[in-house]
Amino acid sequence: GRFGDHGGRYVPESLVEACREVEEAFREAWADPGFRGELATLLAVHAGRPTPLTPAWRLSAELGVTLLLKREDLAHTGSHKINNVLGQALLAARMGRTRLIAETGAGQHGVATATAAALLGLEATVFMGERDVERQALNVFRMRMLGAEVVPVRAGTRTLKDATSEAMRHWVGVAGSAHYCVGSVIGPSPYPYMVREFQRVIGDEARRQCAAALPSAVPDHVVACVGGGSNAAGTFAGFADTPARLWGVEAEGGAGAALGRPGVLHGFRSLFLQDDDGQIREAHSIAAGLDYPGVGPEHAHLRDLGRARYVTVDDGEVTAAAVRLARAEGIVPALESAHAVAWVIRAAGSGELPAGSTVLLTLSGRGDKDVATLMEVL
Amino acid sequence: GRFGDHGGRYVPESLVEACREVEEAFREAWADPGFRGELATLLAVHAGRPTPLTPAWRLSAELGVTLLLKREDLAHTGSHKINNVLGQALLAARMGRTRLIAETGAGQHGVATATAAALLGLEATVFMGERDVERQALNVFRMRMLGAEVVPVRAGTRTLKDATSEAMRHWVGVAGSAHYCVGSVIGPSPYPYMVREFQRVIGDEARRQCAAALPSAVPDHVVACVGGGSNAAGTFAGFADTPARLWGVEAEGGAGAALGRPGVLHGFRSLFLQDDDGQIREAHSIAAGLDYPGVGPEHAHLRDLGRARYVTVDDGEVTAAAVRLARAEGIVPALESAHAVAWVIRAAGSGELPAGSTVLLTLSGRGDKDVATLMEVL
Amino acid sequence: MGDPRGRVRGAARGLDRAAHAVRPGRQGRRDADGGAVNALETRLRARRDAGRKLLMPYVTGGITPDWTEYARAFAAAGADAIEIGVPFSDPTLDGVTIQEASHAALTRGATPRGVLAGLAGLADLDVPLVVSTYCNLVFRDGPWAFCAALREAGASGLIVPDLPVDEADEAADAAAGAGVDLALLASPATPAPRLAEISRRSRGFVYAVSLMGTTGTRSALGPAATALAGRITGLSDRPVLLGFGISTPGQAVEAARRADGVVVGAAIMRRVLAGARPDEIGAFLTAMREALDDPGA
Amino acid sequence: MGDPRGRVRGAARGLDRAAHAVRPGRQGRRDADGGAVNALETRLRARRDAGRKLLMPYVTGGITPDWTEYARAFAAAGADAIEIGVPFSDPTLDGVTIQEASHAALTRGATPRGVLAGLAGLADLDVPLVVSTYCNLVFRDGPWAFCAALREAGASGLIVPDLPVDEADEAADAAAGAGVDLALLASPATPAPRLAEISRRSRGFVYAVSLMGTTGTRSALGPAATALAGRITGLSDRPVLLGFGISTPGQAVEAARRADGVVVGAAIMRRVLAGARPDEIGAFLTAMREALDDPGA
Repeated sequence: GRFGDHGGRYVPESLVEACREVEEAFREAWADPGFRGELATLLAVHAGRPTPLTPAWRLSAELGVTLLLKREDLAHTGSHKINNVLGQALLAARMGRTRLIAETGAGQHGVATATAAALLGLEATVFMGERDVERQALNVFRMRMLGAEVVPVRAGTRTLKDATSEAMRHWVGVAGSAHYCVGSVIGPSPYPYMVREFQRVIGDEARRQCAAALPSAVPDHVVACVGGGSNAAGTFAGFADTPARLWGVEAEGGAGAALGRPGVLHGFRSLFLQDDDGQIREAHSIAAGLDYPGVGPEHAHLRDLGRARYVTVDDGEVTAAAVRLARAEGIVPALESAHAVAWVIRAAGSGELPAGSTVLLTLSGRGDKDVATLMEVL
Repeated sequence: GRFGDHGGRYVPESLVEACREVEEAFREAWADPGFRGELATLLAVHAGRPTPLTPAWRLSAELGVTLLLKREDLAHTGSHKINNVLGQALLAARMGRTRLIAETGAGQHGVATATAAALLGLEATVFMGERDVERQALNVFRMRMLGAEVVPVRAGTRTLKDATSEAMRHWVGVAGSAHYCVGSVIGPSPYPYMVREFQRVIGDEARRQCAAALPSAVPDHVVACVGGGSNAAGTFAGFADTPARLWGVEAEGGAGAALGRPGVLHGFRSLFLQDDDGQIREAHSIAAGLDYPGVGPEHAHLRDLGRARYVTVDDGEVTAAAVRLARAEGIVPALESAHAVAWVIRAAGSGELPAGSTVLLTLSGRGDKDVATLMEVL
Repeated sequence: MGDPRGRVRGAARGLDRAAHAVRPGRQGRRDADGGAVNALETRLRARRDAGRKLLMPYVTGGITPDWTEYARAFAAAGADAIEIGVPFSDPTLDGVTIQEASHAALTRGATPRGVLAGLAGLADLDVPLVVSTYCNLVFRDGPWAFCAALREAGASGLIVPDLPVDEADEAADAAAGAGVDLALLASPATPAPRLAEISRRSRGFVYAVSLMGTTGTRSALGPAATALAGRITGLSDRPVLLGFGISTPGQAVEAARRADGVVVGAAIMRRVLAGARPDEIGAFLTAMREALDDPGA
Repeated sequence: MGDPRGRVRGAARGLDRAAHAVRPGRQGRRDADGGAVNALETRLRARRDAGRKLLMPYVTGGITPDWTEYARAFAAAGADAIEIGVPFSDPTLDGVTIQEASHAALTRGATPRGVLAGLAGLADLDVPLVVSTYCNLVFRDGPWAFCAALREAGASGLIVPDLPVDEADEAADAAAGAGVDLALLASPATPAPRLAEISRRSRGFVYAVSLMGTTGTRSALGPAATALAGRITGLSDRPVLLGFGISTPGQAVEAARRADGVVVGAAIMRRVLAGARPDEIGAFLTAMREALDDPGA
C-alpha cells in the first residue's frame, strides 16, 4: 500500500479491518479470471468500452502536433468514473456487501456509483457537500432517480473534501455491510492501487489504439488532468514502460501535486494544499472534479521520481480551451478534461511540445454537466 | 422518393432543384466506397460506434422476456442523431456547401448538427422555436459553444413544427451554399430515404450483435420509439428481411402513425395529426423529440403494409418506465426512448409480448437532457 | 423586338383602368364543360394581348369579418384577377406578413369552407377569382372534391405553392375536370427543360417567383426576377405573372417590363394587418394600376 | 473475579475526589530523560491500582479565549488526565459536535502553536495533559518536532486517531524520545492478534473506542463497548480508557465496569458550544466523578 513515501493507511482503527478486507478481496478477485471476465463484460456491454481514440484533426493542424483524444467522455454516465465503480461494485457484491457508500463533488462519481449500484442490485448512499447539492441539483436528481440516497453534508466548507470526510465517518459505522466506493486514486490502501487498476483499462486501450494509429506506436507525450488523479493514473499505467513523457495537468487552485506539501488526509499520505500549521486549504477550480486539495499518492510518487511532471493551468485558459476544442472538433469537454487541453495548447505554443510531437490526451469526461458554469463565465 | 402512397417532394419550386441536387449527390456518394469508408471512420473514431448491445438483465427477469438494449445513448452527443448528421455533413462538404441549416426541438438534433459542422469546418444555423429556446437554454448554449448560430422562431406555436417550417423558408434563399440537414426521416425526397440509410447503421449493428447474443440469432420483436421516426427506421432497416415483428411506439399526443390522417407537410406526404379542415394540430408529448404532428413516410407505408405496428403510450407510463429502467439497469433513458421501454413493460404484462420472447429495443438517447422535466413531474 | 408573341405593348395605355372594361361574363366561370371560353387563362390572355399589364392582388380569406370587401376594392382598383388565400396552419413558403395574416385568420375561425362561402358572395364581381392554399388543404378531402368546391364557389384558378409540377398530376386532372386553372410556379432556380414543362402544364398563367425566398416585401427586385420572366415568355405564350416581393408601383413597373403582370400580396396584407380599410387598399392598388398602365408617368 | 490485575476495585471509594489528592510533582512532566517516573502512564496506573476509576475530560484548544479555564475546571472536578484537542480542519473521526468545536476554534484563529502555548499556562495544574490531534498536524514539521513541542508545553500524552498501529513507528519513536506517551486506539472491530499488538505498543493507556462510529453522544452504550474493554484488560496490564459516546454519569459508570476509566468529550463540548461556562462544566464533571467514585449511589 505504499508509493515511495506516499500512500499508507492512515485511518481510524475502526476502519483498519475494513480496509484490510477490501484489500484481500481485491487481490483475490483481481487474480481471478472469472472476476476479470465479468468486469470486462460489464465494461463492454454496459459502459461502452472500448472508448474510441479520436484524432483531433483540426486542432492538431492548428497546433502543429498530432493530438489523439482518448474518449472517456463517451463512456456510460459521461466520464471514466464508471470504470472504477463497476469494478468496485462487482467487488462489493463479491464481498457480500449490500450497499455502496460514495462521496461526490460535482456528482459524476455519485451518478456513476448510483448507476453501478442499480445495475448490480445494491443500495447506494452518496455524500455530497450541501453547497454542491445546491449547485448540482440535476445530478442530485439523477442519483435519486437511479435509486440512490443523497446525503447533504453540512460540515466545513460543505464541498467535496467534507463529503469525503463524512463518507469515511459513515463507513466506520457500517463497514460490515457497506463498501466504501472511493471515487479516485486516493484514500487508504488499497484504494489508490485498486482504483488505478480499475482505471488502467484507459491506458491499456489507448496503448493498443496508439499502436494502430501512430507510426511510432507510442506517443511522445501522454497528458491527463489530475484532481485526485484517477483518469491520469489509469492512462499513465498503460504507458509506464514506454519512453512516453507523462504530464498531469492540475487546476491552479487545486494543484496538490504541483504545489502541495507532504501531509496526511483521508487515510493517505501524499501532497496536500495546506497552510504552515498543517490546516488543509480549500481548493478552488472552475472544474468541480479538480476541486480537491490533495492528489493521489501514486502521483506524488511519480513526481518524486520525475517519471511524470505536474503542471497547472488557470480557469481562463480552461474555458478558452473548452470552447476551442468544441469549435475545432465538435467535442464539448468536461472542464476537468479541458485542463489537459489547455496545457497542450499552451505547450504547443511555447515549444514545450515541439512541432511534430505525438500527444495522447485523455478526455476524461463530457462537458454537458458544465454548461451552466460556462454560461456564467463566457 | 416514394414509400407506397407516401413520401414525395411537396416543396416550393424554388427548392426542387436543391432537393434534386441532394438526391443526386447522395446516390453518388452512397455508391462510393470512399465516402462510405470516410463516414464509417468518423462514426467509429468520433461518434463511438459500434454502440453496445446491453442485456437488460434485471428488467428481463422482472418482465419474463429477454430484453436487449441497443445503446444509442452512448453515441457522441447523447443520441442516434449523430449518425445522420455526420453523414449529411460529409455529404454537404462533398457538395461544396459551407453551411448546415437545421431545425431542432429539444436541441438534440441541433447539438448534433453543430457538432458535425464544427468537426468538418462548416458553419451551422439552427432554427428553434422561441418557446423551446427558453425551455432548453442549456442546449442552446451548447450549440453556440460549438460555434452554431441559433435562430429563435417566433411564428405559430413557436416549437419544432414552426422551426422546421422556418428552416425550409430559410433554405429557399440559400440553397446554393447551404445544406439543409433534416433531423429525421421526414422532409422532401430524398431526405426520408437518405436519413434512413444514414441511420441503418443502428439496425445493421444490432442485427450482428443479436446474432451473437441470441440463440435464435434474430429477436422475436424489434421496438423503437417514433417521433419523425429516424431511430426506428434505422433499426427496422436491419431487420426488414427477418421474421422479427416491428413495433413503433409513439407518444399518445404525437402519434402521427397511430392516429394521424393522410396529408402533406414539410415537403412530404404521410400521416399527420390534423383537424377536419386539414389544419395541422399541435403535438403534445413530455418528450420534446416526439412532439411532432407527423411521421416519416416510410413508417406510414410500413403501417399500410402491416409490416410494422404503431402503438402509443402516455406520459405517465413514460416517466414510470424511465424510473424503472434507471433503477433496474442503471440507465437513465431519454424520455423519447422511454416510450419504447414503457410499451415493452405494458406488452410483457398483457401478454402481447409472450413470456420468453426476445426483444430488441433501441434506446435512442440518454436522459440527461430530460432531468429537469422529470424533476417537475416526479 | 424579341417578343415572340408579337403584341403591341404600348396598346395597354389605351385601356380603361377598371377591370370591367373587358367585361367577361361571370357565368363563364360556371360553365359545366370545363369552361375553356371564359376561364381564367382566357381572360388574362385577352387582356395581355390587348396590351394591358396584369395586376393580381392577394387577400387572406377570413382575415377580417368583412374581408370580401377587400376583394371588391381590388376589383374597383382595376385588378385583372384576385388571389384569395385559404389560410393554412403551416404556410412554409410565406414570409412573416402572410404567416401572420394566416395565423390571424385561423384565430378568427377561418376555415376553407368559410372562405369559399365568402367567395360565393363575390359572384357579382367581374374579376376571376384565384384561390391559393397549401397541399394539405387541397388533399384533405382529395383534389377532386376541393376543385369541385372551388368551382362551386365561383373560383376559376388555383395556386398551390408546395405542389411542384412533378407532384401535380392528380391535382391537375382534378382542376381540369372542375374547370379550374391550376397555375404552376416557376423559380429562378428552375432549369430550362423543367421550365418548359412547367410553362406547358401550367393553366391560367405561369406564376414566376421573383426570387429565391418567401413571400414578403423587399426593398428592390433582383435581376433574377425579370430574367426568369423573360425565360418563361421565351418558352410559352401563356401569361406570366411575377410575384414575391413586389410592393411599390415602381417595382410593379419594373417587373412588368418582362412579365405580363404582377402579383401583389404581402404589401397589401402588411397594410391590412396594420388596420387599413378596403378603401385605403383600393387607393394603394389604384396607384399601382396607374403606374402599370402608364409606366412613363 | 476475573480481574487479571488483582486490584481491589472497591478501594476507589476511599479516595478524595479532587485530582490533587494524588499530587505528583508537575516537574515530572518536564523531566529531560524521558520522564518514566512521572509520565502519564505511571500516574494512571497508580490511580487505577489504587482502585480509582479514571476520568479524562476533553476540551478543544482555542474554543474560547479563556479555554484553559475549562481545563482548570476539569482538574478541580477530579479529572485524572485532561485531553486537549488541537483543532484540525478535517476531523474525520469526529462527530458533529467536535467538528463544530474544531471549526469554531479555527475560525477564532486557533493554531497548534497557540494551543500549546495555552497548555504551558496550565503548568501549575497537577493533572497530566494529553494532546489529541490528527496526523497531518503531527507530520507537518515531523513527529519529532511535534513531540518535542508537546513536551516543551508540558503535555505528557498524545492521541492521534488517524494513526493506526501499522503507521505509528516513527511517531512512536518520536514520542518516546520526547518522553510523551503515544496512546493507541483499539476498536470493537480490531481482531485479537492486532489488539494484542496495540495493547503492547500503546503508551499511557489504551484508548478503547466504544463503538463503530465517530465521537459524539449516544443514548446508550452498546455491549461491544464493555466487551472490548474486557478483551483489552485480558491482554494487557495497561490502563484502558473507554471513549466515544459517554455522556452521562450512568454511562460512565457502566463503561467503568470493565474499563479503567472513561473519556468524556462531545458531552462537554456540546455544553461549551451552547455557552456553558467552566464552572457549569465543572459541575457536570463533578456529578460524573461522584458517580464513578460511588457507582451504587
